[in-house]
Amino acid sequence: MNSAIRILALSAVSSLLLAGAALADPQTKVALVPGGPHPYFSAWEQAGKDAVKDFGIGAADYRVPQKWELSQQSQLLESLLSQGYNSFLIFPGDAVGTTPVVQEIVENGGQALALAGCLKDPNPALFCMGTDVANSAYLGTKELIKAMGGKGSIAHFTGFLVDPNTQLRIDAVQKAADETNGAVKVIQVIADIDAPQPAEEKINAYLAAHAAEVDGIVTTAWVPAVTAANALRKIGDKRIKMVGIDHDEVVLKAIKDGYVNGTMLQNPYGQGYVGSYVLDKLRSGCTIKDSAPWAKNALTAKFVDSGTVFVDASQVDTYVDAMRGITKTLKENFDKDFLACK
Amino acid sequence: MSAALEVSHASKSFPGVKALDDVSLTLMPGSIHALLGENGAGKSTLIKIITGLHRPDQGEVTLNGQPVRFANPRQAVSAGIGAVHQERNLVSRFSIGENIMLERLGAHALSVIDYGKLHEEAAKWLRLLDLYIDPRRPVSSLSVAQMQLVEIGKALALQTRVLLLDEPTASLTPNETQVLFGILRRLRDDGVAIVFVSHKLEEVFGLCDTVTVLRDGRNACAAMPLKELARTDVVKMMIGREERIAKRAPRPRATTAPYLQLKNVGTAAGHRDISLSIRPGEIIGLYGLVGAGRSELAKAILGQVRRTAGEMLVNGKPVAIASPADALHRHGIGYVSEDRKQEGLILLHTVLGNAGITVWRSLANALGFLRDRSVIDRTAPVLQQLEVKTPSVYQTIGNLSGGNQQKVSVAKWIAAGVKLLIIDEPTVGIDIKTKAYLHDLIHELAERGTAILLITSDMPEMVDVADHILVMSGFTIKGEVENDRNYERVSQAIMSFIHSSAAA
Amino acid sequence: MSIETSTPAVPEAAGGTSQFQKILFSNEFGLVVLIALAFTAFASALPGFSAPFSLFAIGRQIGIDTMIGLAMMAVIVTGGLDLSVGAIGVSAAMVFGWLCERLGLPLSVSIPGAILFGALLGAINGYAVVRSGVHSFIITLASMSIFFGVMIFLTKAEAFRGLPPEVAALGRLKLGGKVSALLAISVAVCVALSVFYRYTTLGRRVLAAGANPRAAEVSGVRTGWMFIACHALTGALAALAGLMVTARTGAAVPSMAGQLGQDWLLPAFLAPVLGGTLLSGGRVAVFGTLLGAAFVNVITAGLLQLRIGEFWIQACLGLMLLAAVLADRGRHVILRRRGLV
Amino acid sequence: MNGDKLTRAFDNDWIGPALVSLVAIVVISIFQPSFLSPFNILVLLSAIAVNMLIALGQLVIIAVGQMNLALGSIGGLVAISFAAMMEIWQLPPLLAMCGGLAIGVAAGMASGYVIARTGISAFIITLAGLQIFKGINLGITEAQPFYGVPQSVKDFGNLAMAGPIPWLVLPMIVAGVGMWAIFNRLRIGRYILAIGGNRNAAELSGVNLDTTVIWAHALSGLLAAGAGMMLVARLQIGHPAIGEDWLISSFAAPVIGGAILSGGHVSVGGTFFGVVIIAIITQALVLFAIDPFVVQIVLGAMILWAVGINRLRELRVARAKA
Repeated sequence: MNSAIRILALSAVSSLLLAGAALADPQTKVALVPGGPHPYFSAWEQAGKDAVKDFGIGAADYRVPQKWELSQQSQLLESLLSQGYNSFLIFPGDAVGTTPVVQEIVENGGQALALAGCLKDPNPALFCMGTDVANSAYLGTKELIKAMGGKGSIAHFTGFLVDPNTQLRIDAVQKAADETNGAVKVIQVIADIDAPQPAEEKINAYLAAHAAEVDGIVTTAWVPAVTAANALRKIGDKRIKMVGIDHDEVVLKAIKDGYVNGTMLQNPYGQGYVGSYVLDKLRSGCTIKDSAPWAKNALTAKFVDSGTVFVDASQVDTYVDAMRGITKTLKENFDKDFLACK
Repeated sequence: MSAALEVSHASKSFPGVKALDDVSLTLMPGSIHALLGENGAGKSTLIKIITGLHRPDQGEVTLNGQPVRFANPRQAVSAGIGAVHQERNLVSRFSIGENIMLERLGAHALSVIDYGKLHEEAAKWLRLLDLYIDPRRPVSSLSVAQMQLVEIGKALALQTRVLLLDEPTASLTPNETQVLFGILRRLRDDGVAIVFVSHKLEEVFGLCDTVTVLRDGRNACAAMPLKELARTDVVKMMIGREERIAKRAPRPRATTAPYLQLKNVGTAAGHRDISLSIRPGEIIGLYGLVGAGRSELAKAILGQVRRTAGEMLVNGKPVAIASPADALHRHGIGYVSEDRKQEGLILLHTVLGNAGITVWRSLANALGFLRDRSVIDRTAPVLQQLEVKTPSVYQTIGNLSGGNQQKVSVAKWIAAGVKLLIIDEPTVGIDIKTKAYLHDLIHELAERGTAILLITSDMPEMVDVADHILVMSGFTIKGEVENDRNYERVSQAIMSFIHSSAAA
Repeated sequence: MSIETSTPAVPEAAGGTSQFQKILFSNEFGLVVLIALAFTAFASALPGFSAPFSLFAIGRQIGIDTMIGLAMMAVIVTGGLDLSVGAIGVSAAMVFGWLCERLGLPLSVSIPGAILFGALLGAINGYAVVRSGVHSFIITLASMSIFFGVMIFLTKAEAFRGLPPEVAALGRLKLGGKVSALLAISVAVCVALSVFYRYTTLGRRVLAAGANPRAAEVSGVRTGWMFIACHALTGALAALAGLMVTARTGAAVPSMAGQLGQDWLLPAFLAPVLGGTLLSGGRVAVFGTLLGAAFVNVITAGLLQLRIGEFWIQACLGLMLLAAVLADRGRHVILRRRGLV
Repeated sequence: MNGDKLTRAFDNDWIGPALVSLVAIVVISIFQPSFLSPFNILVLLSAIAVNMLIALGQLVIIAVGQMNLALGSIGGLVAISFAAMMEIWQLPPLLAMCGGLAIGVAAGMASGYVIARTGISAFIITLAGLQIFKGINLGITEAQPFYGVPQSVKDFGNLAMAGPIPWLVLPMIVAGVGMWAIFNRLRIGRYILAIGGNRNAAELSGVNLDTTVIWAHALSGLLAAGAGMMLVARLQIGHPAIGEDWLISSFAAPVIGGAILSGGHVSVGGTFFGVVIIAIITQALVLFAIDPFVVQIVLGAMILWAVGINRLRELRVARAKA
């Protein structure tokens, strides 16, 4: 019986030595990893496929953690690193909590950049590319105030408190309201509702009680935007103005039907497409220019704005062209200002 | 006509003990048959065979002449054998009617229940038992006596021809008992065969036609008509005559100060005015039948039953013992439990784990660390002295024979060096050789100065071992008997105390 | 044996064959074989599986799952259970964050502080179970939502992100180039626990109280206090697990154990039951829990890397728990047939 | 029939929770008049309707003296299957609903069968069931929701039948009356309660323990499936996370409604008002902008309070009889 155990142990050790060299794979293999399952990131999957087709990258796979939970994302990233992926586009599950696993990726010969959400400095990611959420929320609130005629009270529905962008958005909306020095007040912020069931319960409960006191709604997260659009359709009097976010067809249809004034589009497709392109370039000889014109935001000093645009009833049918336009300019900026290639 | 129920030459044994050895019982329809026997006489095993919980290893059970073999109690019930046990078999939140008719609520799972018809039918059975209560009332609102009658009603509703009652009068008032007896007599006249299990001899003589007595797993007598027997004959059969008259000389009453004294103690369990004292080196016997309150008294001494009156002194100083741990570690009082499997031992653990449980705390070093070595050094000599036969100290105790298990459950207290050891029914289900051995051991312990309180209902054991005997019945002490080892005299004296109290 | 008397001494060690046989059929050996088989299978199928980083990551997850398993094992010993293990772990981690960040206390104070806090919550569970006589399922179901709710209410669901750098460093620390420090901590705690259950009086009394509370009580063991001690130990180990997860992510995040801490329920039962801890109480398998956690994580890592298994992992773990429980029932039936239980 | 039948039908367990919910409604509407606005009543009743089925799903298992941890994951599995059948296989809603109920019953029967045959505690088996059904859910959806919910289903989930009364109230009434009938009028319900009340007595009276336990778990699966599909209608999306937060409230409502956790005594009326109380408290916390997680604390505290009261009541009954 003892001999059997010895054989088993030997085979385990031998396979260990053999496999050591697998990691140094010449081809670029990109992994696009969101914080958890969410409609916003579904555009990344297509972006990865297009990037592989257009730029001949080894692979650009969209892999989703099972739950919106930090250790699930870390465990997936560790597994992807072991599977041979060497380039990562990561939406950080937590502005600080994701740093250690990015550190490990870099230490093991991989490269990573934060996408659609930033890591708090100092962090080992190359840089952060995403919507300038603060600016987008600020512009959106400005549009809402315009639609409200410059006065009244606003309710702000936003995403998970765990999501690094949420706090930025809350501050931006407050800033836009304060600039009306009192004419417009933010009377209610409901956060942590970026999932159908909590959104449904909280938004409906709030509107059921406070619809009379609210003149405008600004939503800075995908699911609350959808739920609020449905709620306004149910109330039906179009008195309450609303600026949504992202391009869910429920929101777009509500804009067409006049229940919602407009939506702040982000550019998830562009983020995934250009992000894969940049990482592939960096692995084939290019480097990031020292003189790169980094923007700054509350979390990091190396930030690239992937663009945002307000779409109202007039442009609602042509928003896809607007997004494609932003993506093209984004890629050109990278070639021109950010990348130095031999 | 053939017997309603007959158990012929049944034998049944469990790991380590032979519970029934060639036992027979015949029950004629339209008769009340008493089943008597002391603890460990095999009575409960026979009841379990009749009600289908166990199957005999040898011998067979016949119902109205045909042999039957019940896989589970349910089959016995549907074959017409009803039973009213100590623990109530009623669903307390259901109504009386529903309990009685639980068998026939509906043809299939989704059938709608017609409560009107159900309660009418149930009322018919209640009227049969002179129980004029609304069948809609929930059983939880009934008294114990009424619940018992509902259970009998339930049995009748199932066309039961054989009805077994296990200690039915244990918690009934005298007139409730008479009401029950009146009903049983009427059922008997309707041809129902009744098995009446009780310890109260005067009830047996007042009610039953025939009697079967069991002792040590064998028939002391089988289905003898009661008319031909006097009460003392039955008692003699129950407690039997041990050929081996005690060889130990009676011991003079020790004169040292008593280790434990109880002064007119009353407890929440119902004890009234209990007074006794136990001196180091003395064996005080506490004799009584089941339900006399002896184990409850032991639990009161250990602090598991609340003491409501009187005083308890250890070494002359009044004490309030809160728990067995308190009793052991502060006062050196140990208790060998009557229920070896549930309270005596931890079957899952090793011999060492069981033998050492009482000494762990005292053997541990300052940090609470403890090596097997020090436990073995303390317990091995005791195990060896008691000749515990086990492959090793690490053997799981569940694998040992009943006798060896009991030795270990005594060994743990000896290893702890207790000053007072309460022993409750030490030799129930133990082979004769080990039984004698345990008796010698108890004497040896007393010689070495340990105070012993021996609780038993085995008369020969009491006469053979105890120095001074207190007779207990109905949670009070009825009298004291000096033990001069004269079996005839001492057993008669004890019996007279027991019966005097019952008649009063 | 010092006393030379006629009767044969009671032998101490069991005979030669049965000792080895005992090991062979023991649960732990079965797990070692399973782990070896699974590892070689995945290593050959997946090139990256046995790479140093992959082993390090798996090792670290084993360390965390083992600690969660040990926490549940400490209360399974009493025949009860503790649904609030996750809630206690998260609450202790948040207290740790509060002590470090808000009060600026050194790690040498905040770490034991968090562990003591966990033990306190556990003791509260134990006291409620013992005093009320209600089954530990209901008490810990209620305490799960109370502990988690109070924690989230006090912290406003805000994570503590400004922890001292040593915390995240510990999470990434590799001892001897390969073994994760968290795994090393768990192994050390396993050693300590097996010493506790085997070589201390408290440990033995806990086992006795768990195996047969009535018999233990009559033999002078204060079973009430033993159960409270077990629940407190569960709380302390849960707190330690919470700190390990915090070390791994470098931040004390309220959602680390999922909603109400329910994500910890599966690993908490899977490791000890696979390892051989009897659900009915009275028997622990400390290293069995470690091996159980190892087996679970080798399978999980393998399936995760196999791409096809990604989303089917949870179903697979559920089936494993069911299989482990059926095996536990089988073991129980054998024990009863031999009259042991 | 005479008065007795009346009192037995309306056992007194529901009076307490009914009064508490009445007082709560009055107090809240004083501070927040819009609490009684039609739209708010619609939202409140929708929440109560769904949670009632969840509570009944747990109630039928408490009645048999067990517990069902897999209630939520069965509900979730049925929810995504229901949406998938409509989106992928283009099944008409009614057919998909029957499919969903069948899946729920099958899942319930599976765990009931394993519990009954192996005799292992329901806690562990349903904990394993929780993981398995959730795993299958994730395996099918890969954590992506199904969006293809037809408009008719969406309308059923959100529109009002009459005034502030949502359509969702219909399945609640059917389930409530159905379970009341089962517990008080059908043999299977009485057998379930008999096993919970006195397992030994039930066995001796010819109650087939295994089939009855399987029946109880099948009913629990059916109710969980109903609740899952109602949520798909209300949220207008087949979301894999449906059911994840059912555990606590599925115990709190029955216990507040006077159910005895050791089994044998349940009250459908009491459970209904338990659900009402929880829904009112959840909404009140949002209205007064109190941290939503306070609900968890309140639910936990209410479970302990209700269990404590039931325990005192049991001790008093026991002491009265001793």
